[in-house]
Amino acid sequence: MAFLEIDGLKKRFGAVEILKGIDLDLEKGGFLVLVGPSGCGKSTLLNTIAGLETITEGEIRVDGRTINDLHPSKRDIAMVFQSYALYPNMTVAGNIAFGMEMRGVPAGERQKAIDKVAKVLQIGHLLKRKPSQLSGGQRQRVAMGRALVRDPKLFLFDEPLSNLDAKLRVDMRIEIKRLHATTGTTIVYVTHDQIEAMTLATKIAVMRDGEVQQFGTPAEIYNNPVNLFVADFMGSPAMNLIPATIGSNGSGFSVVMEREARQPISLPLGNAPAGLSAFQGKPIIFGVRPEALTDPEGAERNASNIARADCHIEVIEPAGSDTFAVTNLGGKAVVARLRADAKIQPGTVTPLAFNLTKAVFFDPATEKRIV
Amino acid sequence: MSAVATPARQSTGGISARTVNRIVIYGLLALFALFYLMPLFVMLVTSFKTMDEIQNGNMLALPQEPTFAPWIRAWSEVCSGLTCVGMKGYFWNSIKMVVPAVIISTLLGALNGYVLTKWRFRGATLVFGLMLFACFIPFQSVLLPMATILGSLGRFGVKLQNATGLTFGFGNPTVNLVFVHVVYGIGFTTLFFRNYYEAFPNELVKAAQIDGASFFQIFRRIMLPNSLPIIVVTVIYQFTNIWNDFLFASAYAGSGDVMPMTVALNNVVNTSTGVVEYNVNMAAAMIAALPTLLVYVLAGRYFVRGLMAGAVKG
Amino acid sequence: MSTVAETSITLTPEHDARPGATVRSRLQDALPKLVLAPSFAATIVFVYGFILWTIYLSFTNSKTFPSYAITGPRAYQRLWRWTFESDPPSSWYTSITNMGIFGFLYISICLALGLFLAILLDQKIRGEGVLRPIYLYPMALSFIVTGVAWKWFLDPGLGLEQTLHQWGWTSFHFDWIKNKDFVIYTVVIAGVWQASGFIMAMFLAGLRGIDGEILKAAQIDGATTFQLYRRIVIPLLRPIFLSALIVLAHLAIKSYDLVVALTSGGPGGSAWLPSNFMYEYTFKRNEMAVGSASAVIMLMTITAIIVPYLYSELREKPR
Amino acid sequence: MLRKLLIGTALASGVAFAAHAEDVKEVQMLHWWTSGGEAAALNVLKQDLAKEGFAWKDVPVAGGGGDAAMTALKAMVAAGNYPTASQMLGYTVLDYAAAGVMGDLTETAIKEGWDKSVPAALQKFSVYDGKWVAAPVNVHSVNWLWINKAVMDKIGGTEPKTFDDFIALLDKAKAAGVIPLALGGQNWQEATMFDSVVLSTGGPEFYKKAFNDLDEESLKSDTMKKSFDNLAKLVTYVDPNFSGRDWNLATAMVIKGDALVQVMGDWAKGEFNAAKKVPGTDFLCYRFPGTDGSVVYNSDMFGMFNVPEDRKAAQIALATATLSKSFQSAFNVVKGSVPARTDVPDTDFDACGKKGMADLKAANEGGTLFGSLAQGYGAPPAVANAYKDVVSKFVHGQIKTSDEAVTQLVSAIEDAK
Repeated sequence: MAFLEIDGLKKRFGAVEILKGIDLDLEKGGFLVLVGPSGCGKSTLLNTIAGLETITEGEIRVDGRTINDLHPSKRDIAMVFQSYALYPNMTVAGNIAFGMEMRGVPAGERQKAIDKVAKVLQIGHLLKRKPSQLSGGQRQRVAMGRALVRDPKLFLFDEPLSNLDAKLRVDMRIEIKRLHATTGTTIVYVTHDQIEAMTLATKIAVMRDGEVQQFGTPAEIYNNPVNLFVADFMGSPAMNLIPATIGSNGSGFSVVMEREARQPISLPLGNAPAGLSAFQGKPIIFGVRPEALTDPEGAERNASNIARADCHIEVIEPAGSDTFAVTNLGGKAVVARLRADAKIQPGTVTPLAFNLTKAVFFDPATEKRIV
Repeated sequence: MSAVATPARQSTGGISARTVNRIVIYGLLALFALFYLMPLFVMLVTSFKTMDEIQNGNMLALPQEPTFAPWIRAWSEVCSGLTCVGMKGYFWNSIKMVVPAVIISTLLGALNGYVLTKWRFRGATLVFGLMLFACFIPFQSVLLPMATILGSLGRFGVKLQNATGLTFGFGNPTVNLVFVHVVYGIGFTTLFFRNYYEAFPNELVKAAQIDGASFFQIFRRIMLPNSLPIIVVTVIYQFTNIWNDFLFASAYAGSGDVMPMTVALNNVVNTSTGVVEYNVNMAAAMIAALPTLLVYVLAGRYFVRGLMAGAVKG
Repeated sequence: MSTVAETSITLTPEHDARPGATVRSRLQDALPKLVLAPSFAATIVFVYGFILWTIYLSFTNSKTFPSYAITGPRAYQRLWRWTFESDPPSSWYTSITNMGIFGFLYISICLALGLFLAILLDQKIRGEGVLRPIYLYPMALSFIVTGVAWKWFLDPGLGLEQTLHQWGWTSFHFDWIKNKDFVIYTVVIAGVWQASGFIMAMFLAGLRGIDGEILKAAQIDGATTFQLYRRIVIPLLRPIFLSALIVLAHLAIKSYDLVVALTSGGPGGSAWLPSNFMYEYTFKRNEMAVGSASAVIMLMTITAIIVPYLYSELREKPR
Repeated sequence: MLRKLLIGTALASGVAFAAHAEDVKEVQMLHWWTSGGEAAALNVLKQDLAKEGFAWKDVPVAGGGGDAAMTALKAMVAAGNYPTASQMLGYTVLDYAAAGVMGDLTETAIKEGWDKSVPAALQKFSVYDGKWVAAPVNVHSVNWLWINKAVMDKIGGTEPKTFDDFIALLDKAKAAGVIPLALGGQNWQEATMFDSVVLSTGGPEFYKKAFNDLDEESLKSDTMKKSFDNLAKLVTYVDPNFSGRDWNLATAMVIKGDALVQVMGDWAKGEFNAAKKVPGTDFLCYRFPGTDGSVVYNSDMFGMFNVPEDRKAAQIALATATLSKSFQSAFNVVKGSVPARTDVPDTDFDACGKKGMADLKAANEGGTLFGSLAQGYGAPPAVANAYKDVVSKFVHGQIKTSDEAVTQLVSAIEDAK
């Protein structure tokens, strides 16, 4: 039995269905990231777990106990908000202790708890300040401290890093990861940033329009997206999704991509998924991640199925650690990830290596993956 | 802060253009200050003049022989009806009515604003719209029906008194006035607080809920301590309106022992016959207006700040 | 982090769902509505109930006291007839035309002057702290307090005209308060005097709330000061215009004591506003039905102006 | 703080009620006599009652010649908190009596002989349906001229006997450079003056028919038109700043000698008294030219409300004291009016007061005592105010000709009936 179980959860505002039947579960000590574009219902889902919003149908269980109708304060959870939601009229210490105060914890014990948390988060020197006197990162720490001090069964994070600048965001991400590793608490984390999702999660739920599109480990989500949306949403730069058709070359299938003013590229598929046979001669979406589309020298040595094709390079983007090259296939800009020192000039024609082991195919009609 | 750069900053003309500009601005500001001060000035100088000087002199002239006699008369001798104890006797009557009315209406407004923004329910907007529109009712048209209801409450008070020995304030004119001002004040106070709380982060309320704070604990510990600017605006607004009310006060609390300041002042100033002691009248008017003036002058700075903090939005 | 885990504060054991918890939680759910209920009920009874009562009375033959036998719309028929009696003007005709003149001038001048003063005061003025209360204080005073001073000031024999004559400007004439065609403008002057400072404060607050970067951007774009205000600042103040409009509309409609204190109704009743009409007929002339009917018409007019505004304002921000 | 206040007030009222167990020895009195002379006059009554052991709970509401007080009274009655008595005028008493909220003083009235000593014209308002509901305090008369004697001597004027005499006198003053006529341009002052003009122009019969019986033929007659023309003539003698002026300021103009004459009710004498002016030497009081022998009156009354039994004794004491000869004399000497009963000795009154009392007695006996329409004694308030509207609009030029004025007067009165 999982630690957090969500069964058939639905949420309606009047006639509008915000959550359309969510089923998720998370093991004890797991780190679940809810990710998706804004308006997908991820924050609503988090709020229903917190008890800040009621649910219309379904059940939420924590540690085997149904918490559907419990008041937020009785669910044994803690939550960190996007804006941190620090009480402006209280000091840092007051903020951290407020929950305990509400529960009638004696002052002495509260002080002890505050000191402990302050030590862990290194905010001891801030305890007497008001939130308005803190920097963004400090506020973030205080918000986490307020959550930590409760030692809850479940931590909820609502886009906690989105108000920080880029560098601080990375630092805090690591901090959260470390926190998770050392305390072993169970965490549900909402973000629209797929890097956060990939780096932090033990489980990811990709959401869209109130539905879970895919639920699995980061690797599953990344490598085996179930549909076009997940494929497109996860990963940066995003997966190349190229309109193509399936041809056959006697021994097997090939994927054929149109090009402007050039011969179409045809790549032979060694280990095509079984479902592809139904699409012979029909259009499909060919998905290949930028890192599976490289210069031949940088290609993965032990990949079993690598195909080469000459491509016309339109733009080069040196990014330091890598160089991205943009070409045009099937009428779409396609990004290839090359080694940093790849010697390629824009406007030239260069052979690129397609790692077809990592390629995926989608049915344009259903947008589902062809397996 | 907007602080639109003064035109001079972009002009290339240098100091002279800038100086001219500043002179024009200060000149205009001073001119309008004169316009606003004029009635107060007339009242002030008149209150220090003798009657001779008033009848023979210029309205705007400074007093030739300043005298405090009118002020002393207004404070401790002037008559309202047959009672000649000066304005000082009515101060307490007004305070007794204004303070509870302001506190209750402000508190209710804050609670209503809190509910209407942080605990929204189906129809909350309609409820608010109805309460807001209520601000527009002309008070003259509620005078009589309200009197009828207050009368029944008073009779209920007599029954209570027979049963328990106490009226619990039913039928007491001061309590009645407090009630009336609260009823017709909550529209505005709710408007003020609702607009302010609309911009107040919801996440704070959510965090407090998770922290285990109850409905009222959130209000008392989180909302109220962060509402100072709007409390200032509301209190100033309510205080002046209630202090200055004449219609309800004269109709519901006209008798000498409970009469608020404005009714007494009206009796002093609005004499239908007899010699009019303008200097005493002006002094009495100044005395009656002193609390509200003081409130505006002392809290004026916070007033603008409070308006900034949300009262003026939508 | 384990250190925190070790302290594991013992919370009051409220986790279990005790019997009766559902009743309590239901009460919790209803609490916000319960808190709002008294205010809302009071509004319904003491405002809308009384409005219904007034509407009812307007269809009766009520004279000195309310009478509850419906006798038809005679009061409205009379008001309707009076609406078109312009020469000589009926009191009702005077009241509504005055409301038009007063309402328009009072609101537009207050808005213009308030904005103008706010812009001036926002130019990093030394002594702002002194000027602001000077502009603001009239709002603190009722016309029972300032009425006499105003009467004096406007009286040609005692006030401004006489003063200027004494100072040598003998050709100066300012006798509007004595003139049936101009007396309403003196009411406008005093009304503007009272409310414009308050409007100024609202605009000042609005100006202070504008993001300075927008203005910098506009200046870099080469906008002159005038353009800056006309094209950027004033449009940004739109919500304040609307709030100010509500405040002013409500003050204009309730302007009763202003007319009485200043003009006692003006020469031949030429300064009356609808609120004076209503008061006169209800309380003085003992024609309560007509007074009620005029109140109903006032309320209908307010409704026609305010409700669309409220509707748009309250709809704009759904959640 | 708040709680303390609430409990405090609750306790206070509780204590007050506790004292009410037996007869309440207190009168609650609503009035608008807030200025020096009037308040002093009323104080006499307060002291008279105090001697008998009755406390005086004062409810003064000034403003608008009783408007604000009447509004307060309406609210008090709507709430069911009747005052012991309220100052009231003419038809208002009857309105409240018709609404059934007035008390019954008939027993006292008979005992005290009011029905014989109070003029019949006044009883029309103090007696409703055979019951005494109000105690008249005084009789004011509005058809007076108040003249500054020094100015009169300077221009060599004599008492005007006819309207034309009056115009001639005003011309003399104008020639001498004084403001001939002091008028306050408020509708009730203008209408009060017009009452006298109509009486002078049309005579007593006409006045009664037009302004007391509201006879339409009379209202639209040529006589009424001529009255308006005469009013128009008078208005040419006022100074340009007259509009909106309070009546006592107009009186002050006469007192100071800036103006020759004011047409005003005898309450103006209170102003002369207060300025220590003596009738005959400093100022002159004449009847409005052409109205000698008639009295256009109004009267302040104390309407007596239907108070609870335990307050009736105090009410009777108040009414009795009000109509006692000593109070009637003392009060009216100060107020400028004349007693509401015709059997009060005139010894304490000045020359004008003596004349007023004699005139009242004669008019009462001769049937020439008429209610003032402007003062609410000719017709109910709706009509009276419609009348004031028309007169005021005529004076200030909204109504341009006397023809139009007559038409307007007829339709306005018809409308208001």
